[in-house]
Amino acid sequence: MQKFLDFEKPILEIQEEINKLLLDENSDSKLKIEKLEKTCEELKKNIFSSLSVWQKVLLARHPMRPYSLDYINLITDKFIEMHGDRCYGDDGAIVGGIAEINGKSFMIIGEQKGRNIEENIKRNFGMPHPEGYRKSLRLMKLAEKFNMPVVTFIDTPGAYPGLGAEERGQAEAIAHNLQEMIMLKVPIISIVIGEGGSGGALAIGVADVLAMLEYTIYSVISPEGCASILWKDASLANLAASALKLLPENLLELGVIDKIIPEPMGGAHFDIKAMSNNLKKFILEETKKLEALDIKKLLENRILKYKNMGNLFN
Amino acid sequence: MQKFLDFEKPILEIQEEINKLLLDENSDSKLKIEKLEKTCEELKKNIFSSLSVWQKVLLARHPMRPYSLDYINLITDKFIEMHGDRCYGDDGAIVGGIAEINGKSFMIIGEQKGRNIEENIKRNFGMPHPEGYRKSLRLMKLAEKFNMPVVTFIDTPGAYPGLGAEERGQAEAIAHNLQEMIMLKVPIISIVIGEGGSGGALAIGVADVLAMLEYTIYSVISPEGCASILWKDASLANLAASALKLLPENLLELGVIDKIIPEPMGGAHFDIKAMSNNLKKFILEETKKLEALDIKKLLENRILKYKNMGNLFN
Amino acid sequence: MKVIDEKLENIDDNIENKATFPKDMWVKCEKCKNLLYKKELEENLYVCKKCGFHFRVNADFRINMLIDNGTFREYFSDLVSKDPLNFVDIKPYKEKLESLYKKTNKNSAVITGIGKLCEKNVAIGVLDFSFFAGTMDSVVGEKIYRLGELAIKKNIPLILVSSSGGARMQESILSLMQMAKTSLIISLLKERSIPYISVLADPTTGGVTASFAILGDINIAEPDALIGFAGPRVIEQTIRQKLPDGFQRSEYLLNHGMIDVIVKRKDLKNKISDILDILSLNLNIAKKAQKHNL
Amino acid sequence: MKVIDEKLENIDDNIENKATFPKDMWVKCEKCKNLLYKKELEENLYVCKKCGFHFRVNADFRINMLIDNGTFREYFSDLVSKDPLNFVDIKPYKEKLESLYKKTNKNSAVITGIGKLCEKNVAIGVLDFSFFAGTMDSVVGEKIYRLGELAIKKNIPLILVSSSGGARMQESILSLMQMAKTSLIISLLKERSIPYISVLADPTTGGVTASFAILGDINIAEPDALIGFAGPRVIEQTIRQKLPDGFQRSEYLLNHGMIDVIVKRKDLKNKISDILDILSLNLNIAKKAQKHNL
Ligand SMILES: [Zn+2]
Ligand SMILES: [Zn+2]
Repeated sequence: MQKFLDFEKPILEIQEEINKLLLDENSDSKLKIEKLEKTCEELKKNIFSSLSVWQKVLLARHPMRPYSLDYINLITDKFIEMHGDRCYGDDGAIVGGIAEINGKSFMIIGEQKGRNIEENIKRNFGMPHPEGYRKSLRLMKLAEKFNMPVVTFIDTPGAYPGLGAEERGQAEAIAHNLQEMIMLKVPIISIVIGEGGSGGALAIGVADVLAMLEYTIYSVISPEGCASILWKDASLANLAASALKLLPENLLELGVIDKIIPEPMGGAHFDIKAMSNNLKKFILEETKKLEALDIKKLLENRILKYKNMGNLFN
Repeated sequence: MQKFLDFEKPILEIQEEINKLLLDENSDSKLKIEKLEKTCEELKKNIFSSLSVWQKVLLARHPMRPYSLDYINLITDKFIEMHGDRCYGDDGAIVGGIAEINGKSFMIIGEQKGRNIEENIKRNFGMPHPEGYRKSLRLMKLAEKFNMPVVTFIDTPGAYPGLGAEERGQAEAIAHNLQEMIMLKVPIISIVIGEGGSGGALAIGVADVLAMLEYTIYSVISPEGCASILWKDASLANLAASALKLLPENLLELGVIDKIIPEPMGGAHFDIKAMSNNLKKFILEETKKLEALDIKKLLENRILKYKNMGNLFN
Repeated sequence: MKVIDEKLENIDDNIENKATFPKDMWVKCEKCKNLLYKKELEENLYVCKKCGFHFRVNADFRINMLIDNGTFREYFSDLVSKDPLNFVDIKPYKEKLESLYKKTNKNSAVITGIGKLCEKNVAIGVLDFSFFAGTMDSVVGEKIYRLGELAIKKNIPLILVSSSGGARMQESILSLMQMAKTSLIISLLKERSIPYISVLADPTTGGVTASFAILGDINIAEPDALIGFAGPRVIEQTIRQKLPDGFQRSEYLLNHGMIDVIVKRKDLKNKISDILDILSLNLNIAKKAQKHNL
Repeated sequence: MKVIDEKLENIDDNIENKATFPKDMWVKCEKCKNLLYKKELEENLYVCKKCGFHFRVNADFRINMLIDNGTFREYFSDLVSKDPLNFVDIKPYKEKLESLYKKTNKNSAVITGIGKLCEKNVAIGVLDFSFFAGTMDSVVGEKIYRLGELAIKKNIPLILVSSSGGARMQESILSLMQMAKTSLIISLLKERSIPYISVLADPTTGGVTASFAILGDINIAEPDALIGFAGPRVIEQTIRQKLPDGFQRSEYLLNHGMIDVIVKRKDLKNKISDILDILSLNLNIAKKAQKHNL
């Protein structure tokens, strides 16, 4: 089932018309199609050049947006998913495994949402439990051993706030990951591909290179959570979204991320292949740069980067 | 409540008589006492010099035998118990903490049995769950960081064979400990103080120096378990006990342990203080020897020791 | 200066403003509801003599309680938040901060410095719940980082006492990044085998628990402290059921493997001292041996 | 030579003697009870075409299945147990061994050697459940240790396929010590970043699971294999209740975080090959770079 946002509907209407015409064998439909396609492109441009912060939040959470496994399947030549934290369980909200891309090996780890009820039960709506973070750490240590760069895809509303998660040390699992990632002796590239939800995102997001796709968000709290704390009204989430400065351009300006990866016109979900190509190119290029450094230098840079995070005092 | 074994009863009867006489102010009770004490000593000597294998098994499991915390309290000048595996839970069947003995620091870890129902629920009859082994490993890594020798007291019927234990990876927890202990960069001294029950004992028993108290056992399976497999009859445990060669002298001969620590006449439970003194002396002496080696040599020796375990082929 | 806060039901909010402590001589215990004579309560380190309830106390009080008289020297007290996001709130973030500076006479939610604990030099940082609910912003992160650097430079143990609502929303992503930054400095200490004791007091939640506070070589909790990642209200809303008794309290965390030891406030200083003594015994021996070999 | 064993209800026992496989042309599937044509079953690697049930197969079959034709070279096959404990059984341990030597034409419960897997050199060891229930004695431990040393010497990956009732009772403490010894060699491989793939087949229990078998860089399980520490019967006796369906089976272990991936027998060789390819890609690059720098 396709689900689209309100502001995307005009685009879809034209595209449906085009699709109808494509089935029509009438001779002048070709011309009509060309015209409509041009209109569509302009419409897209118009709509997407003037998106509000809130519309961008909605795009980041778009139900048709590609998820980690979508990218992994398109980017890798081989991928073998690995399971489990060797301690308690296997968390469906985080996937990970070894991969081959263009003759090089990678450890790819991503937060994973579901597309339907069944999937979302398995994936817990992309909200990891401690065992998810512990699995990801296990895989990173394996990557370290086999000299594989780590690539993480961030896409979570946040770490799951539930009884079992607290019981099994959600805070410990996150903190432990931070502590270990900062010292991991292989390059780490993290990319926000949808929602960057607070500590649950950061727990797999300590990286040498941190990037965000164009229509993604990353903040310390969800706009809804922020609004309900500040104004006791979650429906003011759009206001909170602006206050939180959660867009890629904000984070780039604040020195938190290193790069914004452009999305195809209309967003990643309009052209998953093009998006995957961008992503793959980005990963390969950045890996190459990072691997040119020796490990000592790599770690020095990483330490310096996080040491200077938020150094904006009077 | 005092609980004694059948073959100990003659000794106890004399001791009770002595105790009665001690309350008596009659002038010739002193003489009687002296006589009785002499008889008692001889009786002890007789009984304990001709113990059967099975009687020794019973002594190793003696309900009045000192447990880990008993020794820890008597041996250490300071002891701070530490809890938890930082992952799932805190296992009462394994205790551990940092300690000071004679101006030196140690990490002491021990399997812990209980003396009554309440305690035994807490201690699970000394049968650890995976979180116990994971706690012990966490403490060992801490010991490594702070350059503290590790002392472990082995006293378990075995790792707990239950649903939760399997679920949370009993096998993984044990194997992981073996793998890490073998490479731990501080001296490790392990002492069997009661029952050495299979993998559940070994999981905290990979050591530079492995010792057994005089009346303890260590084997791959309990005599009862062995008997019920071999002869479908657990009551033949005494036969199995002999077959399993589970006494300290057997293990010394096989090159598995390095030393037998003598117990006071009548067993450790007859004189806990004397036993603790032996133990303390042993720990301090062995630590001194091990610390004289540099870490590289220490590990080389340890590796060589386990590499040669059971090298008895045709 | 106010030493204790009211116990507040909702630690997700920024509730420091609501804290209006009765200034009279008697204080009602939040747990057993008994009236306590304030002076006696203070002598008892703000622990109820009737039921053992540990009142929240501010950072100055804790420093006095833990550090030998007259030996504390504060560091980095001049660091002040810049409101890097120009955060819009009901009241602008900057104004909120200004009023806090005046009210608390502090520049941030953490006091950091060096002092002696039972005659041992230590670097100590204490989060102050009375300042913006002890939340971690860029300044808190930076001060903890610098304190850790100081501990490394001077080769002395680090003690951090937490009491915090988590990361500070008003600095959004920058607050979040302080989790990585503070975890980094803890990693650097660990690499150098410098002891780090984390004391978790009521309440410690969110990004503070999920970074430096849970990463102690030894994690100590005060009795009955609320410690967790998500706040109880958020969890209740998520799972739509009431939370079990004792959930996210110190004893619960001990049973679930996250805390080494629960220590009553009156024993805290001596316990830390004992721990530091034991942890440093063999390090010192090793150092001496090393020197000897050189 | 017998390739498959009967599925045995009780893996705690030494049940190899009971395994009497029907020599006729038809085999009854233990799971779906369908009759299978033996030749077809063999072609299908002893996996039931009807229900996917994986029959137990012996070590020779597995080597043939995983190692490129004609490339396997066995090592350490001359090592024989000495019965160091003079173990007393209904039948003396020595006699038991003697009869096994004759019956299986093998000297121990493990075959170890070097061969090519999809043209890559590997060190491979396969436990044989048909020899003393694949139990680990001093010889098994020694052979695995030596195989690991060989992998280190030749810098090639190690693959161990387990199917075992655990440590062998008849060598008591010496069998137990093989857990430490085999874990040691795995540690030495890990230190050197030499890949180690563990394949857990039905059944893998006791001291074998609790040492090298669970320590793979990648743990692979065959479908529906029984994998655990304690045997199901022991657990049932301890907890006095029936075990849940699927308990200690591959899928259960995957869900509980112990297994990386479940692989059907027909895919096993290629999957291992893929894993080894990926794991070694960057190691090789790093090695080349290192050589280049020298
Ligand atoms: Zn009270
Ligand atoms: Zn079948």
